[in-house]
Amino acid sequence: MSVVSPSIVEHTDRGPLGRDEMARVLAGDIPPGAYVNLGIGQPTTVADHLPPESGVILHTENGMLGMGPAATGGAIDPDLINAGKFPVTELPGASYFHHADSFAMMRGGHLDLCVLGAYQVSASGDLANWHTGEPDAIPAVGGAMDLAVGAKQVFVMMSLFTRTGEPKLVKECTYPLTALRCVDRIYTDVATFEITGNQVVVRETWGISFSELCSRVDVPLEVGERHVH
Amino acid sequence: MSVVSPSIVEHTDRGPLGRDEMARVLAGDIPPGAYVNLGIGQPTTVADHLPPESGVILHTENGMLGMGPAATGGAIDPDLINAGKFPVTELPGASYFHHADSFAMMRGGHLDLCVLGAYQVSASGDLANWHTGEPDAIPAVGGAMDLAVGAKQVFVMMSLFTRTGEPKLVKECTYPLTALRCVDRIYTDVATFEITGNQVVVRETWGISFSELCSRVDVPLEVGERHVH
Amino acid sequence: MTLLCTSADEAVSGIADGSTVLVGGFGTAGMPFDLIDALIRQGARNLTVVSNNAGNADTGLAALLAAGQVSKIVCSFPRQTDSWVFDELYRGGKIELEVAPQGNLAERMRAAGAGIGGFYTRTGVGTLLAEGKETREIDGRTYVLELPIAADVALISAHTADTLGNLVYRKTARNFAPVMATAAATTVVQVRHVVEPGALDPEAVVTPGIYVDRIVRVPS
Amino acid sequence: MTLLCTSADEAVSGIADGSTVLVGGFGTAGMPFDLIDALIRQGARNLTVVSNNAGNADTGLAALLAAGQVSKIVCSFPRQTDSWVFDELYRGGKIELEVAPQGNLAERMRAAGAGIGGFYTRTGVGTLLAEGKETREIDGRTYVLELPIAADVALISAHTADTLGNLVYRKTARNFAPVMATAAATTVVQVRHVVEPGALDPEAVVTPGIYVDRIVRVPS
Repeated sequence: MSVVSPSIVEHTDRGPLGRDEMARVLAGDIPPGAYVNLGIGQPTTVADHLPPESGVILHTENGMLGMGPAATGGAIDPDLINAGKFPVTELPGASYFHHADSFAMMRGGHLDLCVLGAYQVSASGDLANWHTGEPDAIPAVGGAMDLAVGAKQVFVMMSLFTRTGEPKLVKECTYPLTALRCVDRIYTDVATFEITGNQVVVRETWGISFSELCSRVDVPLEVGERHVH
Repeated sequence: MSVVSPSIVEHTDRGPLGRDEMARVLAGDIPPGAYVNLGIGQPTTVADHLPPESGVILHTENGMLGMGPAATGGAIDPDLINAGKFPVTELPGASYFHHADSFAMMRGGHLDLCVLGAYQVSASGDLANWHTGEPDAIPAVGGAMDLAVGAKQVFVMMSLFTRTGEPKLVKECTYPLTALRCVDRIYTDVATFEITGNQVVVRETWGISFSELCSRVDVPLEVGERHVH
Repeated sequence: MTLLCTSADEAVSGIADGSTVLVGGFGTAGMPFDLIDALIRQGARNLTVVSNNAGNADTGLAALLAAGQVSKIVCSFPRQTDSWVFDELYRGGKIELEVAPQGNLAERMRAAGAGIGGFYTRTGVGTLLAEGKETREIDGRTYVLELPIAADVALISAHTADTLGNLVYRKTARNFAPVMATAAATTVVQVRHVVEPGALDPEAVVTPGIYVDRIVRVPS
Repeated sequence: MTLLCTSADEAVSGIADGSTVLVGGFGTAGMPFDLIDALIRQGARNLTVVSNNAGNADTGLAALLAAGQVSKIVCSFPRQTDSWVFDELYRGGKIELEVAPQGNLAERMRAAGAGIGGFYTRTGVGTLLAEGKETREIDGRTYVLELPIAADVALISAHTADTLGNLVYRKTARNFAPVMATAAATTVVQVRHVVEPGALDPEAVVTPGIYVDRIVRVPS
């Protein structure tokens, strides 16, 4: 016999997650030994929370597997940078390859996971993270579209609300899309979400209750179920 | 002022070329420093007539540039073979690459020249060299179709007549085709031909005169012109 | 995660009947003999094998064919002086044959590994091997559409692996192996040497470990 | 035949107005600064440049843009904190921009080098960057048709060349260079070291000399 119980965890005794805490929460969900690409900007900080014993191997699209931590001081080498163009280091077991091979790896579905920032994610997992759509914006896509369609799982990391309080989890993206139905999970400062089929399931909240969250996001939210034996 | 004179050379004071002589004639037409693929079988023997100072670099489609002469005795290494699966050697400056890279090199138009055998070549340069078309034949194409469309120039090396005296230079191939309009030159035991546009130009003959050649081949043959200053 | 197996039998375990299996090697150079022998012992049947040739003499791929485990072979060059096992099966109607130009074989596997849904090539235009395939003019030239070859399993050999699955090869034994490693759901590699991470030059790794699922060291 | 040049000026000689020029580098890693400076002195105009970025700060590709020699740039990521030269030209309507996903940029150049007339990719499906492009269902998934990017010239940098043009790179400075070398009619390389044939490990050569037309050694 099994009992079905809600699987949500609500942390209402504290405030929202800080950026570093978000990175730690996400890092904790990365399976040991996974091949992972961390997008430029905030996702890069996830690396700081992956202990060496996790065996997670980082890919950088500019041609490397086995990327190590940021390089500092005398270890800085202009020939060894990450996708954000910051100096990094090389771990034992690293390999280098050219850009077509690097993106073949990505587009061919070999990366277990990528972590990307976002302007918006839709309830069906559409991602908008490359272009504000403003008329005078200079568009720049980099590898975002390739990562979004190529990685086996796409985790998004973002604040849930804009500075003016608009939710970034939306029914339909209003920003130009990066890829359709590609996002699997969303890690935000106030909640983590799982997109399964057409459901958006809330897994955990911080500084906000599930019911308050529902009232602030214009997308139907569900609570997952857990079978307890 | 320039005088136009026929550019054909007729060697009627001797018999047809032997196989080794054919290979030497062809080798003499390979430009210094060219990147060349020699097909399996008879074309392989061309290598014996390329002196090191020619700087010709041999490609073998199973993943190598800078292939050296056949390996013998203790130099035989089962990991180092040519496309015909015979042991070969490695020259200084060689490189190894995998099959997709090897065929990208070929198909992308980077080889200056390939030399292939043939069952038939048509007057417009169609090549038939992979399949007899007989109902019980086991078809086997290897890299012939890739080489024929990919190399900048395709030289064919064959006897001009079958054992029963049928010409292999034909109006239209009756054997299944390898590629359309791909052959640039044909080196045979009795004559060398150049296919330019829709003309078949005879450059040199051995043991046969131009006029006798014309009578034995059911394709209009031309004599090239040379401008003498 | 790359698993270091203790035997070739462990390395090929779980290959299901009806699988598509990529088998490395050009002739016998780079052929994963130990993995094939293990696959014969393992006994999976009704396999589709993709390999450049259709077996030489009586060992390796030829032995797998002789064991009756292969219902279809996709290759570029089945007919060889020592392909008697294949020849007899083929003439007896006991094996299906798909002949593909060698470059298409390689590029179609690369496409599968690189997320390419199809590509246009000039190879084969106007020939029997393009019959029934879509053609298209691009910039005044005719091309044929070729589709990816993806597989359940790749059986390949390499010279040295580190324990993360990074591979280097030796001379022309490299041939199809790096491409096959990218095109299969599970890539199984027999190697002569296994070393610790850091022992291979990162600039010279040919197959990054991300493509490798199982490794077994075999005596050379 | 690879020509060993005595100066960067000799190496870039003959580049015509209106040429399509591939420029290696990801940001400044692997950027062929000396060749770009020589191209500025050489003065070819109305160039179409294909490069991952649109120049950083005031040197390298940014200096070429500032010199007014580039009428169009094809890249994946023009907007950077230090792309002020490009930004001003773009906002002033003085340069045309084609943004392509980074993977398409790489794969389209590979296609040009590999004789592929076009390929189907899932990247960009349903986005602005696929607008007006042909799409197609293959095995139940939607793909976009992308066409090759071939060029007149590639300007790249490498770590070491032998005199036959074989190249090895260093760490992530490799990036686009090996692909660009295959896609251009003339490939020009600046290197830190030149060695004799046989000095490079044949297993570790990344760009075989067949793709290299001109080499110039520059002080590192």
